[in-house]
Amino acid sequence: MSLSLKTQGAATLRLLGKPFGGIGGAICGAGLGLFIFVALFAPLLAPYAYDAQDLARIGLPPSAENWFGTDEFGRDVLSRVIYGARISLSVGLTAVALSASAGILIGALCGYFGGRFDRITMAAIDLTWCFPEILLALVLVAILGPGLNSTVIAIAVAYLAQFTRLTRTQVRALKGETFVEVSRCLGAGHAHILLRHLLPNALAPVIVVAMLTTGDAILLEATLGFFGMGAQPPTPSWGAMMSSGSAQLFNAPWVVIIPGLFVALSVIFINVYGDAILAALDVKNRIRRA
Amino acid sequence: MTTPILSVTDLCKTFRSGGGLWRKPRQFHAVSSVSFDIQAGETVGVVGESGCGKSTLARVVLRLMEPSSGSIRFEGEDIAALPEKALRPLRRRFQMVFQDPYSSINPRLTIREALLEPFRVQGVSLTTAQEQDTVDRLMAMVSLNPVLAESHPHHLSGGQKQRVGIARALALQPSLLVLDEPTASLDVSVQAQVIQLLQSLRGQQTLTYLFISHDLALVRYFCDRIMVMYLGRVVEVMPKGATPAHPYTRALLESSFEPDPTQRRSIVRITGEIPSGYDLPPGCAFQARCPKAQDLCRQTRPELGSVGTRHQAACHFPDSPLPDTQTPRSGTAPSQETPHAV
Amino acid sequence: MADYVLRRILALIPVFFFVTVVVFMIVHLVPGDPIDNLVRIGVTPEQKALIAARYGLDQPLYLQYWRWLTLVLQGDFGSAIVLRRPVMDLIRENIGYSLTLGGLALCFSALVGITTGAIAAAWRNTLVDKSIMGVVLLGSTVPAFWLGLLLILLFAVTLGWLPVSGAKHWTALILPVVTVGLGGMALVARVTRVSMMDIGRQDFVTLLHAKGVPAWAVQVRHVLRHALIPVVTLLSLRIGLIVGGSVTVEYVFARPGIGSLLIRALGQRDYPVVQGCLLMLAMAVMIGTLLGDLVQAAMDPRQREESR
Amino acid sequence: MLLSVENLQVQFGRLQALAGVSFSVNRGEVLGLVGESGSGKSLSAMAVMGLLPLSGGRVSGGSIHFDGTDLGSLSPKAYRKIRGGKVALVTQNPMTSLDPVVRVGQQIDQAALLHLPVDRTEAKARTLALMDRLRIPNAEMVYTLYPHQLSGGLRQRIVIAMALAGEPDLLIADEPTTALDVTVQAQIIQLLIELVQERDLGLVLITHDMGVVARTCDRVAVMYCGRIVETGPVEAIFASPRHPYTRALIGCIPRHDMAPGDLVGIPGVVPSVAAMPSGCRFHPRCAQAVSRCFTEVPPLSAAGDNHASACFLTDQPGEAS
Amino acid sequence: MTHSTSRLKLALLSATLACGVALAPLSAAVAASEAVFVFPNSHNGAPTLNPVKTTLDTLAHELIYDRLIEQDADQTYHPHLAESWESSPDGMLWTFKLRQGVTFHDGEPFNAKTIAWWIPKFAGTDNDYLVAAVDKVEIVDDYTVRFVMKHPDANLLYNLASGFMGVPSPKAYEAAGDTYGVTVAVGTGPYKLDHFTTGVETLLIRNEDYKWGSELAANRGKAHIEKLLLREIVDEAASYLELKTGGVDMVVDVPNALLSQYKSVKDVETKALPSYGIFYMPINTSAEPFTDLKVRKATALAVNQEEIVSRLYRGVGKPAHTFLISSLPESKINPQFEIRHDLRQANQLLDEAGWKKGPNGIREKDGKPLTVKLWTQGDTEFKRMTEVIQAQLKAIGMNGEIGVFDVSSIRDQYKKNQHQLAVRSYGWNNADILDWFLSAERQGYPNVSMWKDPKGEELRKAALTGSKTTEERIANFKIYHEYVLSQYPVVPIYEPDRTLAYNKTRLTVPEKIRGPKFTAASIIDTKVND
Repeated sequence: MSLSLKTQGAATLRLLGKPFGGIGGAICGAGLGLFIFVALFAPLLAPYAYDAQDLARIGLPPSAENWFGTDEFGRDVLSRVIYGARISLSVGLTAVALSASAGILIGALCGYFGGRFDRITMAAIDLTWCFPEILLALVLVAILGPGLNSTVIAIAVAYLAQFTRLTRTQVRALKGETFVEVSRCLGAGHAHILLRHLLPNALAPVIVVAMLTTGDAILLEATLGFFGMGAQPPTPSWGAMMSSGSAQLFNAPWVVIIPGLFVALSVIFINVYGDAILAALDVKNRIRRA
Repeated sequence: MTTPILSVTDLCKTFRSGGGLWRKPRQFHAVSSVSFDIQAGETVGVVGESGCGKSTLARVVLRLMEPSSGSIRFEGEDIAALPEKALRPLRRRFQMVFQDPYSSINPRLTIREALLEPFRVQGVSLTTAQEQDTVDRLMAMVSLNPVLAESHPHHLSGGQKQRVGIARALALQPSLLVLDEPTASLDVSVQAQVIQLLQSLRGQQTLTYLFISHDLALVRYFCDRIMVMYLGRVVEVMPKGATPAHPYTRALLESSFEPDPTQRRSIVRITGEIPSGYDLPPGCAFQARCPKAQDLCRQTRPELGSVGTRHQAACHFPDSPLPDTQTPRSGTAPSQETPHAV
Repeated sequence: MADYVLRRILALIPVFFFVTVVVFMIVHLVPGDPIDNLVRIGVTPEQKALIAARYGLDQPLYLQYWRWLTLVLQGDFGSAIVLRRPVMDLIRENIGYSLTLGGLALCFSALVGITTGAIAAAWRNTLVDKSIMGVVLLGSTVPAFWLGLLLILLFAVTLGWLPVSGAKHWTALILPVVTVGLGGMALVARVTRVSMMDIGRQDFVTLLHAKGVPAWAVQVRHVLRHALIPVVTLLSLRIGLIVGGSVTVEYVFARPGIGSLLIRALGQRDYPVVQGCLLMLAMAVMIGTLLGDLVQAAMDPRQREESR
Repeated sequence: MLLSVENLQVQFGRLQALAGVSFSVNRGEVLGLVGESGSGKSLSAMAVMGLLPLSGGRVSGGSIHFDGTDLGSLSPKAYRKIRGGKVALVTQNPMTSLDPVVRVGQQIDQAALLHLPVDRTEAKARTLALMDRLRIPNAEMVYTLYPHQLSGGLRQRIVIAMALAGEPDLLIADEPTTALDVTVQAQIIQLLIELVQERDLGLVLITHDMGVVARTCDRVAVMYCGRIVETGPVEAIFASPRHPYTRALIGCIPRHDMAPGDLVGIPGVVPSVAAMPSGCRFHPRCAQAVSRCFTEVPPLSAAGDNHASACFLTDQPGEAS
Repeated sequence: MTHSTSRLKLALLSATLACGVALAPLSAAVAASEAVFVFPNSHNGAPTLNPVKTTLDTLAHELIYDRLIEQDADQTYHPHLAESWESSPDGMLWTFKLRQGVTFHDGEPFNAKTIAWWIPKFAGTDNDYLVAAVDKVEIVDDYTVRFVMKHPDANLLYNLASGFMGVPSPKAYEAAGDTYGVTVAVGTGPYKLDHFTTGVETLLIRNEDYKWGSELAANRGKAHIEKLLLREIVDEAASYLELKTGGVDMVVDVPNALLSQYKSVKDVETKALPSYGIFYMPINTSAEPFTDLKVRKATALAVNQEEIVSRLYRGVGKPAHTFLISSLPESKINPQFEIRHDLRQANQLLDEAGWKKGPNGIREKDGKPLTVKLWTQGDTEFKRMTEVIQAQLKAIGMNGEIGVFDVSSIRDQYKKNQHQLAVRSYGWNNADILDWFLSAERQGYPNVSMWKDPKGEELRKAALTGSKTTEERIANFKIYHEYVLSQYPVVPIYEPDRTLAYNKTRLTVPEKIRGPKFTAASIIDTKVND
């Protein structure tokens, strides 16, 4: 038995660590599932329409009628939070899906072919790292105009470098694996090697990171929403709800605290569940290497 | 004289490294003007310590790395300058078994998929039934339980994986198999199993082996002819059973311990380690570690010269290749071997 | 080493030019016009055109870029259009706030993150570890502005211990520093923990124990020292965030800073200011990465070798 | 006896990794501990060093006596004093055994400073002398280098110097040459033997290579799956190996006088700790196994002078092939 | 684990405890005769304190500089640095008697020469329109000046009373050059500039020599508050919290949405200020379907101003039925022109215009649904109101799709004529705002309505340049205002009350706030309680 059970998984992945697993992972997986369910069936679950104003019932505290109270237009906060799950989760997921797909494509090509193409492309992509995500996203939304589409694109661009780098690193590391050399030795072309050997193996960590990034994307969307960019009223996103409610923080704190809690919960679920998946992957790695 | 299956002439491989704003990149001569022929059915061993260029040689010969210069004739056809596209169909005729069985199978594929990859890559279409037959045949060939075909590589032991590697390399029935330290990462008990398998395969089908290893004892056991490399050059070529003429080969022999307690605590004379391949001094590359080195060795590099029957050494002062006192008790050199110039 | 530093700096030059182009393009892609923010509403179109000409905004973009670049190369970021002052002055006025907040937040992230990470690693897989990592997880999953608001609600409003906003008194820094630093702290703690556990599994650590080195010395002098190497990278990558990324927190706590200046200028399309701030940020990130690499090279001789 | 291990048992959680291991070594003696990976040789070393807790294991039975002291009864602090002082460890992989960010000279100094009454200058002087002795060329210069700047052979010499710096009586070398080139391996082995003679050390040499054993050891203990299956003087082991496993191990090493087909491996693989076969643990891989081997654990029984084997078939000595 | 490991753990633990800062109760106390005010939000980010060149006059301007004339909340004019004035009947000559004994903060005297130097300074600046009608300034004697006009300007007094007409010290102004207003600002006002950081704060120190307060103030001498820190806080919630927790003493201009919160704080007193602007909805008259007057009118009638005031603002502020603030005489128009909620008529008009109710309540015409862009800018106030308007438009079957832009982007969109409806506001207390927002010369922006109407142009010019006296100007603007409202290029929505909130244990604010805004006259009367 060797004392150093070394796993050769990507260093970045191992850095993320896995303090939780088992039960925590399962609970968070279930929580995440619940959120997705709520998002999918929002119209059935929401007790009221998300945009139904009742100016006579402004800023009411939580009650039997309005479990989470009402906001500054007398709208039901619970209904808005339910619909908000739809917006926030779908913006996060779409943006990350977009970002990851583009990143995987570029990263795989850069990592596989290398050379000048790689250096120039990566230099351009790394430029996005020169600016904090929030500022980058704010500037991009300003360029693209308001709306959910530009939010999605802005978030996608903000995380593009991360996915490209990760895929590239993975592909470069895998390129040195013997099975790739074997494939070349058998006479395989670039497409075969990329699609059959490199991408399937590179993808697993990228997908896990994508999942963890979805949490960040939800946070970023909330922050953009806080600055009034993102979902256009009366469309509820959790960020937008916190933004419009922030002025009410002290006489109707539920308007701010509740959507914030949901953001935090969803990000926690995503992180813990992602970690659990990571841990599972890691174990597999370990078996392979032991 | 038949055409050798592989004929390598003046093969060189140089790596560049470092370099920057002000510095010239340094050149690393991994393989320097290596020439040799392999006849069909022969088993040739290449032996040397890490960094001697033996693995690079294997890869350059199979065009997994581009040669810097020199020619590689495979069955009479020069493949050194062939474009990659034209080379691909030829690849089915020369295959390689790699050192690390642990990473030689894509962890996402089943053993079955891995074994079928050669056919897919080479565009051989198989029916489902043919696929099943092929997998069964290959598994049987390397004595693997066919049940394992549906497992993923992490369920297999190192030895089993190496068997899969061998089966995969032989799937398209190549005529030349390059074995790059196929047993180096296995336990000794498993190493013996794999060597046994390779020997039996050679008996079953006409196979030519180029066997790369750092273990002189193993090479002496397994190969018909042995090439010893030091710092990218071949320093000695000798037939099985011959006594080494080059001091380096002698040092290697002295350092490989046989399970014989009578030699207990005998003195090892070799000192130092293989130097880096950069900035080689003039003269013999081994002179710094050679107990017999003289001024001539420091000034002029010795060329490979004949020191006996089919025995060459690159040394100014070779030991006389006396008839080997340690001839094998049984077994003879393969009969198909013919004398040839290197 | 000096050679390495010089080479790294020279390598930044093309990046710098690349960045100037991108910054300039981005800024001019944003729809809008600074002149509207400069003049009163009732101004006639002719007057506006005159003013635009005065700032060279009527010229083709490449000429404007060239003019700006030549200025920048002379160490001058030009003059703000709306704010009517040299951009350098504006940045100088604000950067102190950013650096104080960011620097303290960085220290907070580093000190608390490393300590908690090390504690969690020492008690790995126990309740201590799990509760620390739980809190850490919370810290990295709440929106900063929301956390800021809640902290204000608790410490400034309910308890009245700390001021709500502003940058007058040092106590006004505590809440913003915690808000900004918590995310970084969480990251640092996780990285420290994982890399300490990773390093702990290495052969040389076994050998250190075998040498008879006391366990605490192995952990602190050797393992922690190694674990800090990725932490340095992590922290150096956050320098950009420190200079400009705490804009949400600046907003919530009504603090001045580069981020706030940038957002304000962006809103007014005050091109020279936006360009100047973005360029400063990019340079801060570049320098941060460079510093990170240098510190790493100082901590890890292997890096020095590779860079040679 | 310098070191005597009696019926040592080691557990990882509920899994028993060592099931009663006994061996001993004297001053000036080299004991070879051989076996395939997974046989428990490294664990025995870690148990002697008291480092099992690092990997989550514990000694669950038996005793370890060093120089008359029961190591199991020592306080952690006292154990630490012995570790690196009187008992030193040389590990397998010189590439990873040194702290990559500390100058190698200081890593050697550290051991002396911890265990000997010396100050920094003295420690350095001792280190330099030791480096000279270990034939490290240019010791003054090498002293200031970092591990990655050294070749594998030099690094292993540094690891040995580190072990020797505390003036140990017992050296435990865990596969000290596995990762090295053959010519370097030969030099390191040579060096270890010289040191044993020069300093009257006891050396436990852990290896899987019967060739190395034959070349260096006075006595051999062959391990398989956490048990000693055969032990005896080196000549006896090679001349008349009693246990089929020992015979198979010897048969795995190619020799100049072998004919093609003579080199045979051991079929099958070493079982995992979690799935140990009953009876003689070697029986699934043993060609000579009889029904008794499936159920009963063969005891280590004398098979000659100082020679013992744990096999029911010990009475029929086999020839090394 | 061994003992040593436990020691490590102990060490780490104690280190953490040491790191955990024990938070001591801390408070940013303010010394007795100091006060901290929060700037009105609209004053934030003013780049300069140079009154001649600034386009944004702030509370700081008003405190550093004095003007010739003061305007009161009822829009009447009162002497300040000018003790009296008279104009010739043809409006071509204006004579001002200046107050004597006034000195600048730098000790320079204030006299006729100052005015003769000052007025020409406006030429070529953004503010030159203020005195564009003045041909030249003649010095009659040391304390008398005469303005010779190019043409009569009925608005001259208003202009002279505006915040941009604070008089700077000629010496300091010339000495500082371009940096005037940034590093130095010297006037004759009750406070001197200590320092000023754009977007952050302005610190003012009392002018100890001040003894020329205007008649709007009870205290004609130096101010009661020695040091005045004016802070700029963007986040409305933060301002509120600062006041609540004692971090600041006064918030000038409380957002109406938060008024009830402010009122609920124990030590906080609120005080209504005169209104100073209008929220309105421009209708893009050049964009379908709003080229149709009926659709415009229907849209206008759909807006329920009363509901917005009573519900959204809980009765704070006034519904706006005209485009001008109610204190302006020009807003007193014939009630038939006022725009008032009338859902029935609105629906009827849309029916007439061919927009029929569709299945989901949204009207359709030629198969196209009545979906329009309803844009606004990012501030909370605008978003809130826009959401309510959206809901109100729904009642007439109009589907408004909200777009929220930042201020600069939305202007760009207006200029590109991309918009249909928008929610905007202005703050101004003069009828010439009609000219700014509806003049055909400024289509796109600021004429967001894209209004270009020949009759409107005629009336506009008559009102703006054809009036010789104040009375005449009022009459002309009334006609123009009525015509504008009859064409529905804009829908007035809301005339917000502006409110002051202060800590009554710290400050005593005069009972009646005079002047159109909360300004110097009120501040020098404000006292810090002991």
